[in-house]
Amino acid sequence: MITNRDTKILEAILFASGSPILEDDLKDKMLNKKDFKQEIDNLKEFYKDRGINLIKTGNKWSFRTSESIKDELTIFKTQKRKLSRAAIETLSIIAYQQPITRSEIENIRGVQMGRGSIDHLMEIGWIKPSGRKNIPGKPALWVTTELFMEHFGIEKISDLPNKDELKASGFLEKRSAIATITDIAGKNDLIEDQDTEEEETLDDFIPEETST
Amino acid sequence: MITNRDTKILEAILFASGSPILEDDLKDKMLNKKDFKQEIDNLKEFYKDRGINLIKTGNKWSFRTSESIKDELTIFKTQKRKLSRAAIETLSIIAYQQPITRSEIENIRGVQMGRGSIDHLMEIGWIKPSGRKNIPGKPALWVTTELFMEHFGIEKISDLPNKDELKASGFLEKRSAIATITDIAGKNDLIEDQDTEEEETLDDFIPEETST
Amino acid sequence: MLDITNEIEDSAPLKQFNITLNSYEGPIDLLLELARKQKVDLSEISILELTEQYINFINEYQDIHLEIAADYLVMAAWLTYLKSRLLLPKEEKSEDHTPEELEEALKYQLQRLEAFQSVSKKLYKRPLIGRDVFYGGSSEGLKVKYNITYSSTLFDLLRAYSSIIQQEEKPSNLTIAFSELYSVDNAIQRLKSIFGEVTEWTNFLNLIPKFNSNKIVNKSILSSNFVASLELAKNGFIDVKQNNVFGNIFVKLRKS
Repeated sequence: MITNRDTKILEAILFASGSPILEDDLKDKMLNKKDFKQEIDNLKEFYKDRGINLIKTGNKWSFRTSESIKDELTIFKTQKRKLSRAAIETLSIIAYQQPITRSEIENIRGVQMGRGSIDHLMEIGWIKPSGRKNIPGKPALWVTTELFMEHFGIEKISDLPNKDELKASGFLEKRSAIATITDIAGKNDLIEDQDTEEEETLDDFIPEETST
Repeated sequence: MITNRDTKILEAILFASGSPILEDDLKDKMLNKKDFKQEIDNLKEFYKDRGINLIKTGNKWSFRTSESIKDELTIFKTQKRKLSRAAIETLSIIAYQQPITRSEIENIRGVQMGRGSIDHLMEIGWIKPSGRKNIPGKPALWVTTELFMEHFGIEKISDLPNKDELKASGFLEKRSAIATITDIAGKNDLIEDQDTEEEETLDDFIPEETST
Repeated sequence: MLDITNEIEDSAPLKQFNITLNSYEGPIDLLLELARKQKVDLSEISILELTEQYINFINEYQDIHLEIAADYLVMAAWLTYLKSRLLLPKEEKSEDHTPEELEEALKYQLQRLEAFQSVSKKLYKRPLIGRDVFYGGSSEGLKVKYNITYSSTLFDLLRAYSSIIQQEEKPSNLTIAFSELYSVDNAIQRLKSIFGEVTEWTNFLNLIPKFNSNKIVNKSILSSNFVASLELAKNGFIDVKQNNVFGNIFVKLRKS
């Protein structure tokens, strides 16, 4: 079957927009605007018995998943969140310098931590305690887990770029580092810029996008 | 036309997810899992010439708008930043030669990596380090990611355009043709006493590992 | 994940002479551009001709811009060497590599870079998510359950760690800004080049470069040239005289 260009345009716009679109806006994008009625009716008919249907609500059109399967089908969507800055810093220090105690981490970061970051990283399953350091107080030593490596897509901890490689890859380049951070900060709010409130980090996360 | 229930389910999930879904997760939702291959192939064929297409990248499936109407969809374009020629060349060298070290990339490009190629590509999520090469210094090896395949609509790395031609011409071998210019520069401080071009210093230019 | 759409920056190829080297990605890239101007298949290219073009290009470029990246000079020197090897009668197997081997190696490097440049363009022309094709869909009408995953990437992790290392080693770099001041070496070279014509006693002030608006730079012009003239006098290259204290200084070429 040869699909008419206007059909394709309507289909794609309705799909890509993700929310209902005004009839006039749809017409606007067509090559032969006078065919709108016929095109949209054809499309509606075409999708009538499929997994997605074309629906008109008010003067807007949209695709939506079919009523006929709604009872059996539950979609699991994932809400993606970024770690707080405190947590990602803590995680990176553990990753590079494991095994390491909490006070050693605090030393490197130059700030005291609440329980938040460590607890939270442990809850996600990216770090775990592994033995105790043989100094007074016998503090717990922290290491990263298999799950951590899985999530970040590395096979071995030694695969992490070392300091020279970070430098050579541009991570330590002052200019680009600043540019990158401000770039991102402007466009996507990736990381909460908060050092405090470790206890509340769970609420700090920014839901990013969702997917199944 | 009566649409099979599994077809509807697949259609609905793929539509509702809005991003690529693992083949296994799709199969999971079906009533007759063994029919997966046939169902998905039918769907792919069904949408082949429409405004939205069903595409496989890596081991994930997704609906996306058809490239044939990209000019009409510029309304959705989310252009955020430019990728430098250095970055795109570096990306394709990594894509075709992976896994590859930074200095091997530099050798092909004949120039030292400026800032902002590797880190930038990594920030977009198109490359990642994977293992280390078993040579002195154990340099990190770089590979492309699933996200790279998703973004470029590539099903398998072996499907990269012109891969066979490159291979046949011997360009995918990692021999260094002439020791990297910068390598040579590093070894002999030529530039400092450049006013006299004595034969002896020029001899130093003879590459150490030229192969033909 | 960042939803980024990218555009290749158009880099201007050879337009006219006053191009900048910044539009090239290194010496091989420049060579490749010069080779393309020969308009023949790369495997047929005359390396000797290419070598000359490259060396000429670099020389002329240097005359205008003075500064030039080391990479380009090293390549120029390498090519000069290659050229001499190609032109000179063959030596008895004293070297590890014959000129033909070197020539072949250079061709290979050029062809390989060209191949990758061309596939990188092809790759980038593919329909790209967010630029040419789009995800979409909506789950309206379906039951949705949410669960949470963390989208922090390896990049985030490395960046976090890098910023920590960077804080630790903050004051390690000192960048010395390029100086506009005139050096004695420059002044000597410059004076040498113009003294051919100075056969009569000439006021020193007429021989130095034009002053500009910056006082400190002007002082450096004056003092560097003064020291240079003393140096040249000491070497017997010129004569210097001053008729009275704080008076004008006159110089001329010493007749040999």
